[in-house]
Amino acid sequence: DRGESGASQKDTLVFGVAGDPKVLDPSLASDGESLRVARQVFETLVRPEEGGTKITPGLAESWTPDSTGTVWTFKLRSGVKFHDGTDFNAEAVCVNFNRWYNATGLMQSPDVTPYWQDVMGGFAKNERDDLPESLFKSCTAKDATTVDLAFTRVSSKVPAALMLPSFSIHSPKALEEYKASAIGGSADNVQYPSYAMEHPTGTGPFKFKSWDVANKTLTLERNEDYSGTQKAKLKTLIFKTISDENARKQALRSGDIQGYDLVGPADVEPLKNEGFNMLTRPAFNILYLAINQKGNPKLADIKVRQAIAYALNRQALVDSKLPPGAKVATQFMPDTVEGWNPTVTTYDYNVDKAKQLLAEAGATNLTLRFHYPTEVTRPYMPNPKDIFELLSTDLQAVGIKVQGIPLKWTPDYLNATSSGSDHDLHFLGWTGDYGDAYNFIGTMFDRQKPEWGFNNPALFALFKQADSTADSAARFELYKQLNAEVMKFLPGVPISHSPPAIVFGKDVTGVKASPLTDERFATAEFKS
Amino acid sequence: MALLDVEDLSVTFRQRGKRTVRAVDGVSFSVDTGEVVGLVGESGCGKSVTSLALMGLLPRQPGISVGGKADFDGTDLLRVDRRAMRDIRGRDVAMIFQDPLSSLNPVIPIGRQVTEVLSRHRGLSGDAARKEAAALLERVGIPDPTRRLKEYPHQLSGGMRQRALIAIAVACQPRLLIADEPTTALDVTIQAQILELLKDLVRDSGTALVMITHDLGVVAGMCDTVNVLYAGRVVETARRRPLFAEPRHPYTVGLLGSIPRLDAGRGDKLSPIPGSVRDVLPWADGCAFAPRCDRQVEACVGEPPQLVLTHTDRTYRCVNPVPPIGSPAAAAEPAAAAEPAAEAGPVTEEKPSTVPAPREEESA
Amino acid sequence: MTDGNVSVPSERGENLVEVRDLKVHFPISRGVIFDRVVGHVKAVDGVDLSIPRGKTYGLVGESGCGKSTLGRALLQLTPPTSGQVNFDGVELTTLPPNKMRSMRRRMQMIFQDPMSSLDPRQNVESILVEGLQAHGIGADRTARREIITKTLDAVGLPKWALSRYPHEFSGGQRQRIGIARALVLGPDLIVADEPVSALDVSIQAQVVNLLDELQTELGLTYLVIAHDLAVVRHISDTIGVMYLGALVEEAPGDRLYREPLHPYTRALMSAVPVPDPEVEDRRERILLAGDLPSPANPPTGCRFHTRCPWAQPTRCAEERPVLRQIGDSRVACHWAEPIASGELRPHKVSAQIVRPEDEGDTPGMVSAPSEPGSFV
Amino acid sequence: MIRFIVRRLLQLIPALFGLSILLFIWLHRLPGGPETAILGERGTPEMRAAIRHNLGLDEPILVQYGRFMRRMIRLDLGSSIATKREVTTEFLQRFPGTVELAVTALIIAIAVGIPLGYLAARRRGKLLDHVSVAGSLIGVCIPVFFLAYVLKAIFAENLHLFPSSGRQDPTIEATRITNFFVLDGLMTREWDAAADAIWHLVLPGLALASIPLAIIVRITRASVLEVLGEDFVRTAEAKGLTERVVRQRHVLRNAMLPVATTIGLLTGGLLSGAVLTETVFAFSGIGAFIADSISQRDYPVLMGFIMIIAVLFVLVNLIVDLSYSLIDPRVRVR
Amino acid sequence: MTITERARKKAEKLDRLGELSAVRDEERGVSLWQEAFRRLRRNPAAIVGTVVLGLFVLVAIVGPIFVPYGPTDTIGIREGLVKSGQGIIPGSSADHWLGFDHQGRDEFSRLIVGARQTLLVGVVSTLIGLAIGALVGGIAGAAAGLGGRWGRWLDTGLMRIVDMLLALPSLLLAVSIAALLGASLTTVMIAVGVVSVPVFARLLRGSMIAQSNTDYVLAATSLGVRRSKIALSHVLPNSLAPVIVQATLTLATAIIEAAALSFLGLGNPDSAVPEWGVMLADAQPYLGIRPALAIYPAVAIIITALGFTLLGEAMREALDPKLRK
Ligand SMILES: Nc1ncnc2c1ncn2[C@@H]1O[C@H](COP(=O)(O)OP(=O)(O)OP(=O)(O)O)[C@@H](O)[C@H]1O
Ligand SMILES: Nc1ncnc2c1ncn2[C@@H]1O[C@H](COP(=O)(O)OP(=O)(O)OP(=O)(O)O)[C@@H](O)[C@H]1O
Ligand SMILES: [Mg+2]
Ligand SMILES: [Mg+2]
Repeated sequence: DRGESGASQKDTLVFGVAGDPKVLDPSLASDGESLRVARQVFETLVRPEEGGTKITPGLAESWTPDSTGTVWTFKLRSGVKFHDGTDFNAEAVCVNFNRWYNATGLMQSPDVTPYWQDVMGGFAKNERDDLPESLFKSCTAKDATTVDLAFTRVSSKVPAALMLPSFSIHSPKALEEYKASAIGGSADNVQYPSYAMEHPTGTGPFKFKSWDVANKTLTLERNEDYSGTQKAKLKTLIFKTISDENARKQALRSGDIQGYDLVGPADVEPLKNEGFNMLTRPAFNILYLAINQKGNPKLADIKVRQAIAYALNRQALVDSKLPPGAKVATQFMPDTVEGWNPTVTTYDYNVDKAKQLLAEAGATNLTLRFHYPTEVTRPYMPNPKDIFELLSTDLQAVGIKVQGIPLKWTPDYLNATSSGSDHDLHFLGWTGDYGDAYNFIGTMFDRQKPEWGFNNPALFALFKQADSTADSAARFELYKQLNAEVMKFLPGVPISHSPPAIVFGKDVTGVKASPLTDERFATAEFKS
Repeated sequence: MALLDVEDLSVTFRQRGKRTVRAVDGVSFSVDTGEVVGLVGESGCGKSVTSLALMGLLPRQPGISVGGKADFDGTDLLRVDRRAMRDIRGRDVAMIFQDPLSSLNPVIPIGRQVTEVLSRHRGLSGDAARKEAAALLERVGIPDPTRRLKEYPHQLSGGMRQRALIAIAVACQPRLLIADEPTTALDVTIQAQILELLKDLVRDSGTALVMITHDLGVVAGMCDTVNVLYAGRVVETARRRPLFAEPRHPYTVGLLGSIPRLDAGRGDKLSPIPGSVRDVLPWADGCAFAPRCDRQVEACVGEPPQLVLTHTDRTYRCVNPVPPIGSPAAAAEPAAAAEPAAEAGPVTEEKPSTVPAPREEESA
Repeated sequence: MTDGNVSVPSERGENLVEVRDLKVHFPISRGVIFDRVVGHVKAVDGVDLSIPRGKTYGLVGESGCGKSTLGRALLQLTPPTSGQVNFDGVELTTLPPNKMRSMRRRMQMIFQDPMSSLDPRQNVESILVEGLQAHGIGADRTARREIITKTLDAVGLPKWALSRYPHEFSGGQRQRIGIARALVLGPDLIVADEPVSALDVSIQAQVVNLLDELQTELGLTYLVIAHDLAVVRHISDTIGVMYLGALVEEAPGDRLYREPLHPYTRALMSAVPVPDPEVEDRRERILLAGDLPSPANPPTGCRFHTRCPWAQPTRCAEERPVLRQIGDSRVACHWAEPIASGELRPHKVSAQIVRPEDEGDTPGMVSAPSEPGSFV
Repeated sequence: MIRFIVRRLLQLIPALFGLSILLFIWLHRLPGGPETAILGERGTPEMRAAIRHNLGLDEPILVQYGRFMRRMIRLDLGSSIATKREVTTEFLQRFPGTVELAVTALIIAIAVGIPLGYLAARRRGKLLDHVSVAGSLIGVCIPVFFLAYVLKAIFAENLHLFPSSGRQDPTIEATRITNFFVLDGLMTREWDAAADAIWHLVLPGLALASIPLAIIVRITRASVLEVLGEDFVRTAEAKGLTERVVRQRHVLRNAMLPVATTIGLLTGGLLSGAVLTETVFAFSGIGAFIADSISQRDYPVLMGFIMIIAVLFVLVNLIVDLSYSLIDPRVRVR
Repeated sequence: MTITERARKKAEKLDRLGELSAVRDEERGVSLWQEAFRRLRRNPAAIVGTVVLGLFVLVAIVGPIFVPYGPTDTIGIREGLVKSGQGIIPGSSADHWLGFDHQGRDEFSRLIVGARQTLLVGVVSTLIGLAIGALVGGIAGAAAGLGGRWGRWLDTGLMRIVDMLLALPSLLLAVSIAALLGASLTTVMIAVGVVSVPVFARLLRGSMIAQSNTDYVLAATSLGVRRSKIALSHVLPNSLAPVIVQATLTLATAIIEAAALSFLGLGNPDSAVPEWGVMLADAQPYLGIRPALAIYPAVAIIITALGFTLLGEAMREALDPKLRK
């Protein structure tokens, strides 16, 4: 019976994931599965607290900005070794940052170094016109355990963004040996170097062992020389790809795997009742209904947007479609992030008011093109089709005609909603990368975007101001103000924060769910 | 005691949704050792079914029932159990079929098809069997027999295939050979070859031969005794010469009158039987041939006609037979025929050629 | 032209049909990428014949010797490879398709298998009307109805047959329908390809009589194709004997029976069984050895020499004999006279193995099973 | 024979050329491009344009096709846009799984279907006949993904008899040579690996076999019934051969020809079935991968995989055609 | 036996003979289609299939009028009964016979209304496949059978294209069609239809070529009938039987295939008109808490497909020329 593995195997955990990782070098990754692996193999200078979003020490024990707020000094942990036996030190940190900063050619492609470009903007030598000036300026190794990172300006992203696994520190020797930056092939024939596919070398509690594409499994093993607080309890950690949600559940039940991520909301309660170890991550996401003011001129009218907001019975949706613990959103970020404003304008379900507002706006005969995605589940929207059905029922109840337009998530939906102007309504969401409000509202509203179709220079200026405020307390106040402004302007309707669940076998303990999906398998163990 | 004595053989097909067909309806005939007996009749009169019934080869299906008796040298072929029948078939009684191409297994070499009988009934195997098979092929006139053993049926011409089939049939020197229209699918020149071969085989081995055919010409050249079948019954039996010289049953007469003869002149009118074989009266209701018969009298309908045995070793099944040539009745015949016909009333008024729609397809 | 060319063709000559050196070769093609022609099946290989008006020409020969192909080529149903077909003064081989189509009214065909030559989904009326419509005969439905009814009468079918379908008739009746279809257009020439060989003996006689009667009544000209010499002999004025795509002998029926000149004709005659024990017992059989050679690869010289009991070491294997006039007959044999006089005696011939041509299925012909199954 | 093979292979070249043109146009006409899939929610129009430019997708389609063809001629299929691995590598890693699955399904279908069809024909009108005909009818009508779920629920979740996902237990250390796990296990004498791989094949194999099995049962039954009525079977019976000989030598072999045709044609369908079966059983194969590649507009993978599949399809049918000539001497391949 | 009795018996038999040879003038002939229909009527499989399909069509036509609840009415959610996100979907009750679906809609009503859409998908997609396939196959068949050298070229060209279609796994073809057209009901119907094109095309072509070589085509030619007319009025009608059988069987497949496309997320996403395949696919996330949501539509699909298959098989038997006299 393969359901119960024998005592000797109790130090091997097979964890079901929804997709294959794309690449093992997190500098090149943006997909969750690649990053999940990276989090076990690599470490970053700073990292989120376990189970939360606050910045805590990682490879750096402390970090301090200078008075301008543009140069940060990191004090590094000593005695840390990479998996290949080489030492971790300030020099290694600079090698890594310079590798990213000095990237050329295909390394500047937005799909190759997505997070670097997201956070830092550009490179030492930008090869594309649309790239902004780099935020990162230089790295100086003062001594073995002290490193200075200089930036071109003050930014809310520093140092929070350095928690991202994409800023993991690699072994300089391995980078060199396996030609980590040599992205080969011709323009339409990109090939990753062997480092990125076979030899990721970090300092984390697990070492990479093998990636068996033919069996869709990726095996990590314990780093016996781990220098951190605690060595991994598991000897072997295996990620096994099972793309179908039901198949993951059945695999867990039949004992093929001892845990999996992306649990369907409907399965949360039943699995919990069966005794599985169900962990719920704090909701660190937002699902919102976007209104495109370019799509239909009527939508530029604030009254119409308010009417839409009043028309939606978000509480019913949260109650019926989202997992336990989900909340109706009052603004475009969760309340766990500093800058959340308890006093923003709210728009509670009110059909009459919605109808009245529509009448006032002269939009009684409104027909809206409502785009919604198919073939996708996201942590913030487990079942988009169901959500669409409920939202459109609500809208129809106040007399807005809805023309539903289903599109495949990739490429159609993302294309349609983020570039064109054919859409009036659509819904989308965001999961925070790190614990700063700008990562939520800034990404959405700090400039003109086709997704929303509005231009509000005053709002954009306020965002700029917040981003470049070095003092965090002052920045948080600005965030609150921004949230209030946004909710008054009502570019879209925030709908919900939904807590994604992750499940483990009945006898697996030690993992703490993280809002940033930064679960640390090093602490996982089988209870006897 | 004859080699084979068939008595009152009947075969009935009952099928759901279809009318019950009595394909063979009380056939009796006998075959002596070394004799060639012909079964002649038009399509559908039950010739093949008779032979298959004797061989025990009718499909084993519910709804097919066989009655009567077929005494072959003391064993009743119709009653013997299946395993014993398998021993008899191919060894004591063998059969040749009409279509040589479809009767040979297309995916097995000729040699194998010959040797498998030899090993089944004569215990030969390996080289001995192959040698014997080659000898058999040689005997039936297939040139270069050792090479042919490896060939497949489709690589042989029609005549050669039929020879191969004959070789298989005579492999165990059966005492009785049943040939069901062995030459119908062949050209005349090939037919002549095959008939000659059959005659030689019968002459040399003393095998009795039941020759099934619809060609009276073939019968005239081969058979010792002839049985004419109509609608599942023997309507006339006689030795060959008397039958052709003096047919008594109107059906036999009609058949002979229908055949264009090579030695007749251009434009000699044929005298065909009107109607078609489908216009039959069930035997239970009288003479099956009555609807097509020009000598029909009232007595034809009602009771099935009895077999009449004349002193000239001839039997026929007719209440109003054609009088023998030169008999006093022959002179008076036209009158005799006309009178009862008039009485028959409605029956003769109908032109049988106007009989519609096939009967077999009607549901019960 | 050979010396067999006796009748001088005239504008409206006594011959309705004149066939000159007709050849039909079917290409055999195979190849690696593109099919190349690697040979020909010489189904008809140089035939001359003429059919006088109102007479019947009978064509006999073994299966596969090209009788049907000749008949079809004559009617231009199979395009001839070369040669001429002259029908009532009109050269058919060069006739444009449109003219040819209207010409078809005057020449009709009767087929061997009465079932397969009738469209099973047409009732008798529409079978018969089709030709009338194609040629615009009959002004309206009633006019056509009248023509059809008359034809039905002529072939001895009842009027109620009109609404029936072919499968509801017996074999003989079906053949009558086929004849009616040919007759309804009022043709001059009828090519009957094995008109009775699929029928029962008793029915066969009915149909033979019918054909005879129709000829007398309507003055039709027949080309009757059959492999049964007795049938052909019964209805034909002139008989042509074919062997491997060519005529080997042609003569008036009686003469052919009395005095067959070609060795093949003799063998054929002697092989036909006669339903008379007296005749059968007296007859001397000339048994031919082996089977008909493949028309794709016919023997050199005289096509018959491989099976001929009179074959001579000289000429036969090298020189192809042409039809020569001997008395009323035309015969293609180098040694016809010495054989007739008994000067040459037959000898024994050993059979040669003959390969049937292309009977196997090719894999391309394996049809897709029409099975359901969505696999999903 | 060799001529036939050469001819068929040569015929493949123009067909592949035509297929590649059609496919190229077809794929590039699909709305959207790979860039959206790569960037996900985070993409901006500029980033997309940059990627399109990098991938050469902003060039005229003829230029793109020319580049593809030049690579094709060197037998280089390029590399996947999504995984950045070479297309051939991807194929060699994923195709063996599909083959193992399809072969398992075929083996199950043949091993069960032919005897069952034969028995049904012999017992025509009896209970066994009705049961197998009804079973095969239902087999065709049941959606595979539903059947798969039911099979897993019973045999994996409740009875714990078989694993419910994957090709092999990842805790087994197995050497990979050909990526055919069973074969690899046997070659390296890692018996437990081979056994485990077979174990993993059972449920997906059964699910995928349901339709071929149903079809084979019915074709075999029909074909045996037809052969039983053939003249040569009667001849064989007339020879007095034993029932076993008649059955094996004369009936079955002749009945196999249509079955072989069907099996050849089933291969295409098995690939389709594999798309779903692989998804439901988390089985690593090309089916699900191609489906993903379509939504990700991974042009090189789609072009490469479909061309390879087309070649294989032709090869399989070539083998089937050749096998006819083994079963049936009348069939001359030329 | 008395004499009178014997006489009476004899009279009866005489009548019978008269009957046998009587001219049944008034009767019309029975065409092959009618013949086949008669055979069909006697086949139990056909009867079962027809009854199943009859019910199905009846439900599809009148069902939506009688359903107790609107198929898109999310009552369960309004009333707070359904919390599918938390694993709560109530089963059958007196008011809701089959309970709610995951969106709080009445499952029974959706099942009934879904019949219409399912029928539509099956019929339309089969018709699409049939129309295109028959057009391609018909042209190719006519060209190959009657068209001479040019015809053979045309035939070869068309068939190469069809072969290519056949070489692509059908589901992938459907997936890529859906990718081109976007997910919608039309897409599903087109995709499923296109997939069956090669089958219809090859079937009709093969059958037409076979028919072109028959004697009655030759007979029509010798009557002087135009080739185009021969193709249309002889060859085509006689080639249709296998195509019709296939169409019936394809109806079954189409319904299942549409369900598979829905499962892959390509199906009709518009739930205003429920369809069984979509319902089955939509039920997947809730298999753990209420498998009935999948079982109802699955069983409905299986039964319907079975009905079509039974009828198709029976028709195959009824139309089989081998069984004709
Ligand atoms: N399996 C069967 N089921 C039902 N009826 C059958 C079956 N086999 C034969 N018959 C019927 O039995 C009758 C006699 O058939 P049989 O084959 O013996 O005729 P035949 O004299 O051999 O004719 P032919 O010259 O055509 O071979 C026919 O009417 C036929 O319809
Ligand atoms: N369309 C064709 N293509 C190739 N070969 C053909 C074609 N039609 C006939 N043949 C060949 O031509 C030869 C003569 O055929 P044909 O049908 O004319 O003979 P036949 O004398 O009518 O024979 P049968 O008596 O069997 O009807 C045969 O070898 C046949 O295989
Ligand atoms: Mg018979
Ligand atoms: Mg012919």
